[in-house]
Amino acid sequence: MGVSEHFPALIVVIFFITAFISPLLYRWGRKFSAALVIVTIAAALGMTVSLLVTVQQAGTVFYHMGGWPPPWGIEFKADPLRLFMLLVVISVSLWIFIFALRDLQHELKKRVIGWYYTLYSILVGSMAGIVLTNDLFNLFVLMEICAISACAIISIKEDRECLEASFKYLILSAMGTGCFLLGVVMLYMATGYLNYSFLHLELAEAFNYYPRNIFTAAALFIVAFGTKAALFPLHVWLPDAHASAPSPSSAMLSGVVIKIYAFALFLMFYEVFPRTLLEAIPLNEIILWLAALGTLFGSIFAMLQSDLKKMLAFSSIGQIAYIFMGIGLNHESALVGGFYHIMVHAVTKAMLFMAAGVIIYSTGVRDIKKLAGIGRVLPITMIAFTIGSASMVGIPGTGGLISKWFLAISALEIGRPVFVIVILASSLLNAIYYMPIVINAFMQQEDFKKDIKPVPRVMLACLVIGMIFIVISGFYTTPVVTLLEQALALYF
Amino acid sequence: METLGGIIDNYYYMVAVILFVIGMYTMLTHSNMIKKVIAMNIMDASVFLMFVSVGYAHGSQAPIIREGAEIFYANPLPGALILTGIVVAVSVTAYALSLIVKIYRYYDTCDYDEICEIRSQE
Amino acid sequence: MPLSDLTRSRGGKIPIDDQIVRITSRLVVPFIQVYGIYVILNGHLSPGGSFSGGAIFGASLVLLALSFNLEAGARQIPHHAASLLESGGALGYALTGLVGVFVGSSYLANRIAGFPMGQPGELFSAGAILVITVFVGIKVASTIVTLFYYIIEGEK
Amino acid sequence: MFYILFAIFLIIVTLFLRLIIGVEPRTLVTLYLLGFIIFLLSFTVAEMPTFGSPDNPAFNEVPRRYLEQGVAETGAVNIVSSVIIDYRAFDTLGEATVLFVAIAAVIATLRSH
Repeated sequence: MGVSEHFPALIVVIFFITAFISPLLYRWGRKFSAALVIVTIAAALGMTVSLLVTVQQAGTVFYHMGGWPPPWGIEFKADPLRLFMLLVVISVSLWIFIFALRDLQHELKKRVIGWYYTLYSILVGSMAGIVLTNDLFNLFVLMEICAISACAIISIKEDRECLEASFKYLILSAMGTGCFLLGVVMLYMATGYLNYSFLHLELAEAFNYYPRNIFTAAALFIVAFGTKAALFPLHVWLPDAHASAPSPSSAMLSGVVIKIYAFALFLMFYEVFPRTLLEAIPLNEIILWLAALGTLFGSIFAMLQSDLKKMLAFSSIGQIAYIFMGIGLNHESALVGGFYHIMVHAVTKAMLFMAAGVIIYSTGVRDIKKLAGIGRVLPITMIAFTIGSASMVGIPGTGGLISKWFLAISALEIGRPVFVIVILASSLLNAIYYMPIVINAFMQQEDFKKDIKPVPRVMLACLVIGMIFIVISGFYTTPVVTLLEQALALYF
Repeated sequence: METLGGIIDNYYYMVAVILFVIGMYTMLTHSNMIKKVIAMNIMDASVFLMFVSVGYAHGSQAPIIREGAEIFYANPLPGALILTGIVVAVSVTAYALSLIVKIYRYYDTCDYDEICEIRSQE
Repeated sequence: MPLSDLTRSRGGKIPIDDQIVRITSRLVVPFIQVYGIYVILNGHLSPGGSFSGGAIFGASLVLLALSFNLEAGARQIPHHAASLLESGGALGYALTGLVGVFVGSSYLANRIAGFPMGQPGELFSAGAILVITVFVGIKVASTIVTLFYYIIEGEK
Repeated sequence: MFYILFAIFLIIVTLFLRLIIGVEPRTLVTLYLLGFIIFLLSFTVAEMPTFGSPDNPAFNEVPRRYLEQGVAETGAVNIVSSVIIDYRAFDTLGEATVLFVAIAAVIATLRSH
């Protein structure tokens, strides 16, 4: 086997090592550190793919840090579902990073761009760690790394709104991690373990002795991950943070970071808490109804916005709720829908933020009303925006339809048609605020100002990649769905 | 009565819970940013108190092994984890304070409500 | 009165200019530093360790900077040296872990990776633990000093 | 009966706080919410494993192995050290990374503005 058996640890550690080295390289220029980050992400991508191949052949891989077996040491777990998630995280972050290379030069001061690369690398590394780890306390540490670096890539922009948004985000996510740690204490107290697998076995028995501890822990986990993933009533930090950040940061935060926490909540429910708990109290129902409210209210708030990026940020609240709906429905094909949505929405929302970034780069316009007629000036950008909106709405031929389809089908199978109506209503609401932008952009004959900066080719290429992916994910769904079905079969 | 007895037995945990809620209250009601950061630290400290007290048993000693003596040692794991937790809390505090320093530069105030007022006037 | 007003009114200097403070801190600082190093190196033998020791060592440098003025303090650790220590400490930790990968055991392995264990209870024992403690101690000390200087400089 | 008495008590307290002390309605709502949280958490506390008892679930084979074989397996006499830097070393790597990212965030924020 050689090095390949160390891949689960190396995927996380190489990002940290890159981050530690990169400040030393600034003296010789930023190009080196940018290249280093790209090489690192690409290497991690390669490792993930190779690990996925191994796991599909030989089953789930466990990695013991320092050679200590689980209840004593920290364990990393690589099963197909986590590797799918890792693949999405790493490939989307590679794509966004290439976009960022060009876009950041006009959004940030020259002397902090190097630090942006460092923070970016740590952010990706910590997310990979959150996906792979199998230990609650390790999850806490990685969540804090992720929170600080996510706040820092917002506040790095020279704009006072960014500072406030970042502060709000930091305080709320610190409250979230506080609640999470309190939940961890309660579970540790009742069982004496921190490892997911051991907790799962032990909690089933401890549930008879200390049920209230476990209920409280579950409630605290919902609050903690709900805050971090912007589940509906806990979303207050998201619009400011995602709207004011530099465009690549917005793409990263809205596209990937919030989903990581939704995935962590999924792991808590399906890997940590025993089934008896979910049967005893309807935690799934709570998440489900919050998600249903979230899809509707996120879209309604988005309609009221006049700022393009703010609208996209509110739309994220509606879209993340679909993933929570997948978790809440507690059914295999609903989860397939949820995970498919993680992938599709990661690409779509990142692409929409990139398109917004291109529009701001080229014209400086952020107001939705002033976008009329822009399709004639920036055709590729607006085509990308159109395809992205179509996927958000769920028009056939885009990936957005597939996830909604799976969710709706499973809602019918369980016999809860209310949620089909919710999904349809929210799609309609999405259409109400996305489509006018697209129509105005192409149909209006507004005379646009001539001071338009030419858009760099790299940025356009990134948009084209996103478009191609969204269309492919709408037609050629079999491999991913098969992978997800196989992966989720291990959880049921 | 049984509940009350349980609370009295677990008074360390109860103190931690009360501290946690005090931190939460301060964080939700006060608009001063520095007070919010302090509240965050109080919350973290309460969780650390709870975690550390899980590791204690009556009559136990610090887990530094002395050869040949028959000593009942405390559980080393919570203490070790909390060392990590404290450093994490310190880092978050440092970053939050640096943000406050810069926000103060722009608005000449650390009060969130005043900042909102200033922004709405512009 | 906020710190920024103080620094502004005195031409960017923290207005501690007291003979007693200076001489006392000059006397005390070496002892604090030796104590910090002692705590770091005895992390595997007694209470304390890299974080406490690093914090003590960093605090001594902060004391020095506060009792003299910031410019003199800043000369003690220039920025690029601080960032070198920063990265070096953390990098040392991560690379010590990689030793385990190269010898084929596991990431961050200690005994099974073949680090010399020594006699328990002696200073040079416990293999990778001592190495990592020293690296993290350097990291923590430089972090405290760097945080202090950057937040103070941010005031200007 | 108990519930009616409790409701009357709550109403009296509310009127007292609102009319005589003059607490704002928003603060009042927060206070009740937090009172409710304390109420729930104290029920949880009452049921937790007893503080300080040596047969808590937390004293299982995990700390036992640390205490009994820690010296032989890691060479460190201070078991807390051997836990943070050997058994659970990846947490401490994460911790060093947190420190590093805090520095990077502070530098990036302060330099960019």
